[in-house]
Amino acid sequence: MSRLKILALLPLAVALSGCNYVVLAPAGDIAAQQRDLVIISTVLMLLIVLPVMALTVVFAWRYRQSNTSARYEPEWDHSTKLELVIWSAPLLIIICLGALTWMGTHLLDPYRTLGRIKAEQALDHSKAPLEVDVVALDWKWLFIYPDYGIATVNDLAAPVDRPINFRITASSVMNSFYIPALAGQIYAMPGMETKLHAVVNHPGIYKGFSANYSGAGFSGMHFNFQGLDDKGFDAWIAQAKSTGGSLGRAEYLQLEKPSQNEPVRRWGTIDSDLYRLILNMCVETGKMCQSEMMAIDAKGGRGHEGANNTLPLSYDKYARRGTVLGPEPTFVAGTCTPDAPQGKTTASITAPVDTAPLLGAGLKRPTFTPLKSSSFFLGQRPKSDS
Amino acid sequence: MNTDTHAAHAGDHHHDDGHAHSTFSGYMLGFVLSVVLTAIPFWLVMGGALPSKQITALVIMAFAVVQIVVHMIYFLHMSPKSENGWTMMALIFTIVMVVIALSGSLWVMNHLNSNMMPMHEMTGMK
Amino acid sequence: MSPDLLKLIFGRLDFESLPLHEPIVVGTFVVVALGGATLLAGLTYFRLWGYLWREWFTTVDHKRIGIMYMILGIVMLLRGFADALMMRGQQMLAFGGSEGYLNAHHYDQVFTAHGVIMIFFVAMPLVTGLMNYVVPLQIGARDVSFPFLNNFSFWMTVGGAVLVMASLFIGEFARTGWLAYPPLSNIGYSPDVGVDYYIWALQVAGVGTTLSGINLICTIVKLRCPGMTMMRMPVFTWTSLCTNILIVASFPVLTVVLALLSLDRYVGTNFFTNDFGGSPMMYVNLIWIWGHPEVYILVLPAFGIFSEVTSTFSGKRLFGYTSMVYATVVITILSYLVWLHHFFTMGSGASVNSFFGITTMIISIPTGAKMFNWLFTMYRGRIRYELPMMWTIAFMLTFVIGGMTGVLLAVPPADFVLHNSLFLIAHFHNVIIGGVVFGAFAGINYWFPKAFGFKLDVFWGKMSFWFWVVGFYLAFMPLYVLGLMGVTRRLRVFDDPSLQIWFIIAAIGALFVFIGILSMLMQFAVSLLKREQLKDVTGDPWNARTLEWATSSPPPDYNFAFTPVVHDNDAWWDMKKRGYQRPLTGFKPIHMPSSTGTGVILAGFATAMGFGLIWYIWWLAAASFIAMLVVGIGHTFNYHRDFDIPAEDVIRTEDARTKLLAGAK
Amino acid sequence: MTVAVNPSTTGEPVFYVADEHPHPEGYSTSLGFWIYLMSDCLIFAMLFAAFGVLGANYAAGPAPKDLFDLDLVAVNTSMLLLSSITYGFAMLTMQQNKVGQTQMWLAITGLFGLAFISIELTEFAHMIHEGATPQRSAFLSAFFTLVGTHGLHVSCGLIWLVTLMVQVGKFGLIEANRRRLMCLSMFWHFLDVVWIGVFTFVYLLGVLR
Repeated sequence: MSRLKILALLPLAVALSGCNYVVLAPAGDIAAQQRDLVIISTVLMLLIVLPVMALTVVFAWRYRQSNTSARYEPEWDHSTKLELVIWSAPLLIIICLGALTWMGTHLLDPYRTLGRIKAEQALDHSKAPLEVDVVALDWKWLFIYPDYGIATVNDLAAPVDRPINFRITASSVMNSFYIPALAGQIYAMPGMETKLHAVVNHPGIYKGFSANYSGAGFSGMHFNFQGLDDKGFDAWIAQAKSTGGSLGRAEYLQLEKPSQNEPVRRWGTIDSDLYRLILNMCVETGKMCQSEMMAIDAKGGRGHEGANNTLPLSYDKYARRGTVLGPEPTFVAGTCTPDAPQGKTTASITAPVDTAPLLGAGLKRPTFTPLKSSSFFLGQRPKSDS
Repeated sequence: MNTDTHAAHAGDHHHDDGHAHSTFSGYMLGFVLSVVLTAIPFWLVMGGALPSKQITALVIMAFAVVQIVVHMIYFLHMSPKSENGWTMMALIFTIVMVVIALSGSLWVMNHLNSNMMPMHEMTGMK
Repeated sequence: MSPDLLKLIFGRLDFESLPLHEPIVVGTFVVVALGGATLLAGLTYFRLWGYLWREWFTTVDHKRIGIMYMILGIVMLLRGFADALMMRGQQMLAFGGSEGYLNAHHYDQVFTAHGVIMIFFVAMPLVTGLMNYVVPLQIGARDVSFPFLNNFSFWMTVGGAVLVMASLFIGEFARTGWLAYPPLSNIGYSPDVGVDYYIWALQVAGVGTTLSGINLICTIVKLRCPGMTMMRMPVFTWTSLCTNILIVASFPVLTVVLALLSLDRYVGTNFFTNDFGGSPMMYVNLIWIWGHPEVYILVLPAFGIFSEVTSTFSGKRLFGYTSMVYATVVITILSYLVWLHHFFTMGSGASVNSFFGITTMIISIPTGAKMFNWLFTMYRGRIRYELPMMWTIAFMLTFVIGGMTGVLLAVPPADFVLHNSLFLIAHFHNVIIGGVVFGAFAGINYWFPKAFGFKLDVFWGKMSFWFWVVGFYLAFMPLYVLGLMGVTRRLRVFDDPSLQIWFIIAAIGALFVFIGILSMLMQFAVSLLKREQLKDVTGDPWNARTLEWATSSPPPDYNFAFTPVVHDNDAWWDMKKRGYQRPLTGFKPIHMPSSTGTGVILAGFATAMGFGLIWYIWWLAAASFIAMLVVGIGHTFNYHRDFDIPAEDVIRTEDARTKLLAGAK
Repeated sequence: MTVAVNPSTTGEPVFYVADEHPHPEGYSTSLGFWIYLMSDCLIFAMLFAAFGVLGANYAAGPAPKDLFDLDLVAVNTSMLLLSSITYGFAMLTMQQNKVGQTQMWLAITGLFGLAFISIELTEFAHMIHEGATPQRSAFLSAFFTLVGTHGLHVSCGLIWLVTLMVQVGKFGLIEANRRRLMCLSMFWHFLDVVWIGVFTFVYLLGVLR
């Protein structure tokens, strides 16, 4: 048994001595504080876990049947003192851990703005934080730098020791935005915005990825996060600026179609309203934005006439389609947006839907598939390439 | 958990379906109470008898709770004694679970929504 | 035939739904088909069908149903473990530009199926099977409260398993992860049959689970023998009671959440799609209200088994019975208060997160108390290292690690860096294997002689034990390490070559476990062959303490010729100590429930209905539904569901036992 | 039960029941059925939770105050309440062993139940006709599912009621049938309790919002 334990602890020992254990040796202050909590909690728990394991082994050995010299008391089944210890020892540890948790959770809440740059460096209020808008697409990450007017795919950079404010959303399914070296993860969900405040303290190139399974291309959904000095960051921005290209609504709708293992892409100019539209799920012209919908709902809906302000969804991203027993899919028509006076452009949104069975939402069948599938569905729609 | 109520009866095979006490007057009393307890909330909402919506909401919820208790006693014949208290215990346990799940869900979802839903930036609309 | 007619008859099922283009699946199918054909042919050749139908499929005997649950669990373990091996293989190979041997389409189904099968069709049947077998015996009852319902519940579980297995060869399984979060599981992103298989398999099995939960609660509450007060119930019965309370309190939630998902998928409602005001987060919230109690549904009976085993093999009363019971009750209630810890990272904010984090930690207090109680049961005992006790020691050492990492994950800031990582995977395998699976194996080794009248072979049992335990550590300790390296779960290919060594170690661990499983099958086979040597005629091979050991092994249909009367927690120990004499005369006819095929038929129709709904074969779904209604109502017109075992039969059985016992002395 | 549990009365401890009466048939039924109702209660609780969370998300569509006709709901509520008291009368006559009268009260209960279902279906049809379909918004999805599930339960109750009327007609008020009538009574009154929640939280509070 004891050999078994050594075997169990061996990888742990190796782990603690290694160097690419990014969770235990992060480059950002938030992640470092989270690491500290991991270690303190572990040590706290080891206070009780180690004695338990040791006692298990000792008792198992000492009171084995062949050891007739050990005391045998078959009727001994109660001891108030022992029971007190049994319940209070874990209780004490949990009280400590609970207090730690309460403080840690509030201090390290991803929504909370940073209080410091690192342990020995206070926040410099004169320096504005870096704003980055993050969109999880199928299956790549779009980063928009609103202050610099650039956007990238699968490439993220930030200057060292400058707070970063992430605003995070997704286009289709749930993902989780995670750069282990920088800070803990937070979900990226369509129509919703999560926030993350973090700072990177050491220059370097770190891995970032989605930590929540999101479909077929999930494995390739990673990017490099670069911690750069101020000069390096300016150069990085300039490089993106010089790439040219513009990311507007039309380009975005092309971009959000599913694709795997995307290389880095950059745009020198962006539609400054794009992130808001993505978040509100109304990049497609004529669709009502979520914020507008919620404002209307907060005022008590739109009454009877509201029941019919939907339009058939001839456009959809790439896969959303009608259910077998329900009506054709629709969307809520926007009342009026600057570039889509009601009723005009909405009728003209027609991007055909591929009705072939979708493998990982929009991907072709794997290579050794000789058969081209036809539709399984009832109510088959005309087939065409999207 | 009360473990001893049953203890005394563990060996007792007395058949108790808990429904021996239904009487005409019991049912009628329950019915009349229910009618009253139903009519008042409807009247409050349809007639707008109370000045504020919040007060009305609280009052009709209170009526609902009272009426549920009335139904439990007069129609479902709940009593602490039926099945040696096991039905009552099951009921209390269920209520605890329902309260946890319902209020927990509302609390959690409320926090999630207020943290994450896009702002009502277009409040001038409609 | 016109396409429309074909569609009417077959729904969306067509030739291309058969995965003929997936060589691995075809290979599997051939093996399964050959094996199945051999089995069927064998059954036919030896004319076993009638016997199986009469004595097993239609039985309402809780003991036989319990055994069938165990068989289901072990068969499905093979399937679920095959998935595990495939995953380990893929993750070991897919490095440095290699795609491995599974494409995303296949791999994503494999890990989803692995999770679903292991939880619903391995762990649940094993746990339910043990409870079904043991609880009525432990409380001195003749059967469960609703014997017909018991049979029906079992076959519904089988129906769910059949649907999952069907998805392997007809169509495909979900590619969403085992909890099928929308929007990914919604019709837009999973338009295929996979998620429908998932939904209907779980719904069909879920009905069975809920009903068996109600059944066992009633059994424990109403059918305890005289003298057995609540505080004299064996701990396993206590944990079973709490487990079944949790089942009844949580499975309806799963039913609802899956029903809402299927409404979204079938009729286009908007519960979990944001376009029309729905919220996918609501799904996550609801499914974890079920999901967390589910963990305790699995582990509480295991705790019960360890309690029985520790006190039996230490030759000692269980230390701190009362605190053990209260710990169980506290866990039952607390397990309903912690569900949010599965989605701290969804962003509900610090106050919500810290509340749920702290409630989660509080659960570790009663769990810790239990651990100490087992420890002090061993203290000043005389521990016999038979197989069940070995599993128990392995559990105690393994489970504390899992518990510790669990509490760590309950600290929200720590969870932010470890959530969804391989650390999490390692953690829950650590508690599920180290707790539930080891518990089930301890239980199987412990109660096998009760069920079959002979012990299990020790050599192969030890082989199985060591390969399982060593394999477990080899397979999952690397995952802890990888988690600390920031490697996330469900990845199919990897870039960083330095990680590969850890995956290779994990794969070797999985192979060890595989040998452990094979050894266990070998153990069953060898024990069957050596059953004469391993025979136990006393009915009490372990010198045990609770009532199930008071009757013969295997117990007669009626369990006890006379209902026992209990005076002590360890009833059978007390009886032995005070010179209990087995009654030899005065036998009377015994009233028992009679077998019925209705449960099999109803569950068959339910499965057919599920299949029809999955493939949009509406006539099949409707016909099966109506058939179910008709058979169900028809069944209520049968008022004669019991019979009396004649006194002569009882006398014959008991006399046979008297002779055996005399021979043993 | 002729067993002394306490060993002191006879001196020797008694370890088994020598003269045993089996549990009467259906000994656990009412408890079992009650526990089933509790699990059903959780189903409704979750549907209420879904309604509570999603009930104000109209997706810029109609809101409760546009759709609900409280007069109709009041009538509907009275149908269910009346069916409750008539079922109570059925139980009272059953206790007096009057087969004919029991059947009559059961039939009246069934008619009230049928009226309830019909009114509810009319309401649904009306709403769908107006464009307020379950697909229109999360609020409507939650509404139709919650109220529909209740309606489905009432429909099941009706099928069961008819079955029981046939069985009572055929076999009389035997012990098994009494037990079944009692279970249905619990089911029926339980649905009434759920309806209290529905009309309060969905209809009244909805209109109030």
